[in-house]
Amino acid sequence: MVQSTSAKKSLQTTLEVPVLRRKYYAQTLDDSQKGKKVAWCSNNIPSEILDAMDVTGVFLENYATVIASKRLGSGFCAAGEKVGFSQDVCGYARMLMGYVLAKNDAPEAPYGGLAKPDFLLVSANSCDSRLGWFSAMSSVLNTPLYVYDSPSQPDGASNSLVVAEHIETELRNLISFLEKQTGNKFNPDKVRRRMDISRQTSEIMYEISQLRKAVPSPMGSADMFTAVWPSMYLSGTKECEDFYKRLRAEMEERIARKIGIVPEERFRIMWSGIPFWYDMQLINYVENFGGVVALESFYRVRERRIPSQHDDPIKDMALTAVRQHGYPSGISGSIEDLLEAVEEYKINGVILSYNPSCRMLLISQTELQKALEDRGIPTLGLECDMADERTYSEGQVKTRMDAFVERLLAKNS
Amino acid sequence: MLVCGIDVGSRNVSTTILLDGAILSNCVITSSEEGATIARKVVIEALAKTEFKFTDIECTVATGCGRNSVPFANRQSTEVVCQAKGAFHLFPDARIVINLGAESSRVMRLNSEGKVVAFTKNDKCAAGSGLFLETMSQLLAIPLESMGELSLKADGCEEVSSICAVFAESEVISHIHKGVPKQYILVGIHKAVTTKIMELLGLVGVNKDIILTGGVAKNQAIVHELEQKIGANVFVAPEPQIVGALGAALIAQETIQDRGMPSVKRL
Amino acid sequence: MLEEFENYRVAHHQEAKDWKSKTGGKVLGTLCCNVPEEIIHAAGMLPVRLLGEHEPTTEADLHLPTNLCPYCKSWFDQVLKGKYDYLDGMVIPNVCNIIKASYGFSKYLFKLSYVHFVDIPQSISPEGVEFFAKNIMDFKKSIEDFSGKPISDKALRHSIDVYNENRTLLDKMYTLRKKYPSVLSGSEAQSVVISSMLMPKEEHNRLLSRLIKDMEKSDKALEKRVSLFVSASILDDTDFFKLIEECGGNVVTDDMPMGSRYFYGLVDSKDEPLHALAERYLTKIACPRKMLPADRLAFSVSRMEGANINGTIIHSMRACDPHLYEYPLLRQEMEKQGLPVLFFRGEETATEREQQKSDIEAFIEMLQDQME
Amino acid sequence: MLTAGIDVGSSTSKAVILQDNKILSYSIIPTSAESADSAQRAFDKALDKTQFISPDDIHWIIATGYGRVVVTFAKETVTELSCHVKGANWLFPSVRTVLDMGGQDCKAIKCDGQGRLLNFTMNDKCAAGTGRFFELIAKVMDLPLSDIGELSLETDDEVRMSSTCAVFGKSEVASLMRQGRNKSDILGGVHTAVSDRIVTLLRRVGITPDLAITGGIARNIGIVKRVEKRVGCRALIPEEPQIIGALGAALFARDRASRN
Repeated sequence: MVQSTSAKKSLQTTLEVPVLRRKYYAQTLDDSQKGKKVAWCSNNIPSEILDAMDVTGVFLENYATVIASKRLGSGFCAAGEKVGFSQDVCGYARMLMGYVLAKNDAPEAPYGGLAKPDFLLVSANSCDSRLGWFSAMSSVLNTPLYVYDSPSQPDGASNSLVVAEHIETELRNLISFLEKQTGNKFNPDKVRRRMDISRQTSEIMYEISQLRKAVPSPMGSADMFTAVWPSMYLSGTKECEDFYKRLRAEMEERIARKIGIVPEERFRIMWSGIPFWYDMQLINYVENFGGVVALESFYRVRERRIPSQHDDPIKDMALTAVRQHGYPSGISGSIEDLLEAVEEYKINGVILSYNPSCRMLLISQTELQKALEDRGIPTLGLECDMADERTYSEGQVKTRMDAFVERLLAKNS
Repeated sequence: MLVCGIDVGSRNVSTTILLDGAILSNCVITSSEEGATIARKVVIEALAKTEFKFTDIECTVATGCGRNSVPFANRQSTEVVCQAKGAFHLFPDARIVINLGAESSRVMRLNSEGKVVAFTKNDKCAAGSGLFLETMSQLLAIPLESMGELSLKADGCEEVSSICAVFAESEVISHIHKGVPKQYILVGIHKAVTTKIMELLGLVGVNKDIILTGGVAKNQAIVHELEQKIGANVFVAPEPQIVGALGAALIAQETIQDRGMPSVKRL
Repeated sequence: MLEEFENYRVAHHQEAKDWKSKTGGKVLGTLCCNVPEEIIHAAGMLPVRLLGEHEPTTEADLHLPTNLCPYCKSWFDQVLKGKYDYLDGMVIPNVCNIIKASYGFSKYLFKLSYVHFVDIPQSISPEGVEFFAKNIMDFKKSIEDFSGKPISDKALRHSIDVYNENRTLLDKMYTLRKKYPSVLSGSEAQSVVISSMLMPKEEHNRLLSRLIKDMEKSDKALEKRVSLFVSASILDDTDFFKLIEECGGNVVTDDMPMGSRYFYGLVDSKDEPLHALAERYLTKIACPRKMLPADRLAFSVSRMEGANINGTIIHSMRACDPHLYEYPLLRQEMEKQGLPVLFFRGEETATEREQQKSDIEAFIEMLQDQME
Repeated sequence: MLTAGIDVGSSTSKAVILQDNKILSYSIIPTSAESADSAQRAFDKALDKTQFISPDDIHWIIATGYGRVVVTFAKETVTELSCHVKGANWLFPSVRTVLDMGGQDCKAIKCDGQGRLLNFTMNDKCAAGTGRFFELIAKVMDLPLSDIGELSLETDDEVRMSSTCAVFGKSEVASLMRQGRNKSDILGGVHTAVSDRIVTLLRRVGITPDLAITGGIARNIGIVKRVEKRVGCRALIPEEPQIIGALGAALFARDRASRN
């Protein structure tokens, strides 16, 4: 019944990801069976710490994209809406609330469903919705919740030392929470080992980011939206590091042999915001016209990770967190960042997703679009939810894409 | 004792006349005329079939969105209370009343005395209302009355997923382009509407003993889909469009019984 | 008596301008009830809460997308149209995604000489209080730099006392009206609370003491109206409460940022001031962005104590994340308490009231029917 | 050289036959559920009007509009956004901004001196402020679509519309009618609400004079006047505003044909 919605990939290495992902979810179910403690987590919960505490982390935002990409989003969203979660709230949250609350009226869950959680961990640093979502979930499931407060502050509004100190405290509290929940003792060496690998991996990620500047594009967003997965959920493992080594090698080879995504690259697009997971082939659509979505606003690694400075890995982790949270820094920072990327990656036009259920990203889009247009960079705004395919009208979206391409080609001709 | 209930809806105006507690006459008129004119007209038409005249009516209660435009009404009552009262009168076991009108859908939960304890209404978007079905009927060139029946005969379904009623049109048009049989699309439309209704039910709490009222209740496919989704029987009021007017008439009767005299103002 | 509050609320732009020309002081715009206003007060400036105006937005639409909190869009629009030109600066707390982002927008788009961001931790804990106290210290420094004068410990303690007095008085007013709803209607009480967010505090305290004396003397007739509890995200004028009153109901107590959340809980005047402020502003304000649902629900229930409530109206602004996540849980809890619930997702337009009216009428009729 | 443009919109299908730089004939017919068929009929009708041209005489055909992909007899497709500016700019060479309102969408488009697409914005995911909206309103008020614009100007006491949804807007109008509100006052409110949305779209894309209004909406004087007033400039209105998309398509066809 469900037709394939995933994007056509160009790189061989990327094709490994679905296998890794499937394996990972099977592993979480297996861990749970064997009595390992399972934590349902939001993004930004450091998996290095989970691993060191022998806790299996299940990342709900990722599972939401899995559901969405199988076009099951609307079924689970409807189950969430039925108890009163408004269509205004985050599509991911509505889906997962639907997953938790659905009885027999929701679709079958992908990968055989999720391992049952022993507790929930949330970091709402850049997105308040996560806190609302996880605390509602904790009430519904009657499961303990730890809120890891890791502030991210806009445009130099913060005293970064104070923030780093606070994050450090919060990380230590997270560890004590996990010690209490699992009965396991924290092992700093284990964290350090994983952080070292994470650091090396992020070096490779940075290089990959740089390689993507090449013309023709050695890897577009159709690949990157998938290829980024190990770095988010297998961070700090050898498996993850090796994956990116292979990816880098493949990209280098493509660059050397001048193999692009399309035979003759005519224009390069950047995707701003979250893609529409239920129709990733939209990313490939411009390829019909000799275009490539060469970059996305999300997964560009802007700088190398700061080197290890302390004997105490938690201190390092806190410092890294402060650095990472610096992006994007308020509207003017976001504009600068975007313009810089357009320049560096030789982008001809930008597609901005107006995701009605993600206010955190939505709020800047109009101003970003305006800033780009003011500088003569063609843009296209598409208003669709990232997960709920009911907001998607294929005919409408394709007409706008066609017109956007016509505009780009008219400009270049 | 002769009393009258009038339901001035966005599309139809209906009336029920009770004689000593029993239904004497009903009438439904579709019109966009001003409430005052049409209300009198509908009562006179209902009385035409009987031996009574307009001035014999002892108390009139008006409900519906145009309830304040009935000059001869002795009092007004909201649709929520009237629908529930009417449905409870027809089905004394009723616990959930689903009222599917032209522009809004409501779900009421009743206690064992027939009093409303919770209700909810559809949001500001038209998907899931009678208007949506009507728009689709025009688009597919299938009469509103036969949509349900045709849909039930279909052996397949084409989803209509758009949330906005107007954009659902373009989705339906593109289904037609692709050569999808119309009855498959009809199934999708009915599924979309019932999904919306289920959301309302979710908020109020699904029970057994569910009564369906309002014009849309005549659509058998909606009834069937709802029964499938709820997993229980759904009872349709015999004349679903007059349930609100019946409730209003019952209130008119209570008003006289309680106070001996019709009171002019509510509250 | 009440007109003085109401007139000030309605003419708040003009009143703020008058205050400026009279005192030569600075006016700072604030958002939400999480800004420790005592710091602003101690520096001799006037904090005023930014309000929506229920008019169609035009300028804001050029900078912001459609599906955003209408309240934020409305004040944003007013600033762009110059209606807030008298502001010398703004203090923006981290209370939701949109208000947080508005800090960047304020610096980028508005011609203000001063914009400060106050970060607020997302978990209520002793560590959170410590962190918040440091943020408040930064805030104090920043205000001192802006005004060019240090804020003395004495001045800050005095401001805390003035604010505590206001909180005590408002709380007293709420207790009185909860017990005897006929002495002060919901919309009147709301007018008093909102004017407190706009008026110089000393002036408000003076008027409010008089009002309470009047209330204590007035005829405590039995209330015949349906008594309601309102839980809301943003209701920045009194129209919604007035609408409820038109339909035969009365709001006797509430949980909302422009209601009881503004004044609930005192600052401990014996404690070190910055720590005391952090303690009160973090732990006492029952905001769903930082307080977990169970505690929020307990707070709501405690607000209803002593009032004879018949039902609850929950009003969340469209696209208001913190409140929309909580709504299903709150609804459940209220129904568990035996209180029927009516829910609205507000748009902040003048015309939506018409649609809301029919629902409120039905709700009140339903409650009356149950009471019979 | 003979070329043709076919514009299959959600409510009407249009065809334009162009001889070099001259419009030979055109047609406008309602789009039926079978839009491939509508395209063919529109084309046939335009051909019939010329009385002497057969389909084989046409060098190049380009289809545009919502149903452009179903026009099997067209050589290629171009979006309606490009076609509208192309057509409008050909009619009025001074045009740099085009407002087009079709059945299901409303667009503000910018072009350069050659009529090339420079930028565009379209309505959000909501049908308020589309042609369909006006059809619904006219129907519920029992008025001809062509009259409502004029009537909307005859008010000094506009109602304020509260609904942002086209379908609900319709029922709001119905209830206003039932309350006995004056038709002009209601229409005034409806037109003001829609004009507000249109002006926001125009301002988002940026208004560079001259402004042309195309599509069925251009015939609605109530909208035209209000938009002109709000943006502070006069709007150019084609004699036959509905065929501008098809005209643009025919012009593109001419360009392509001469290039090949």
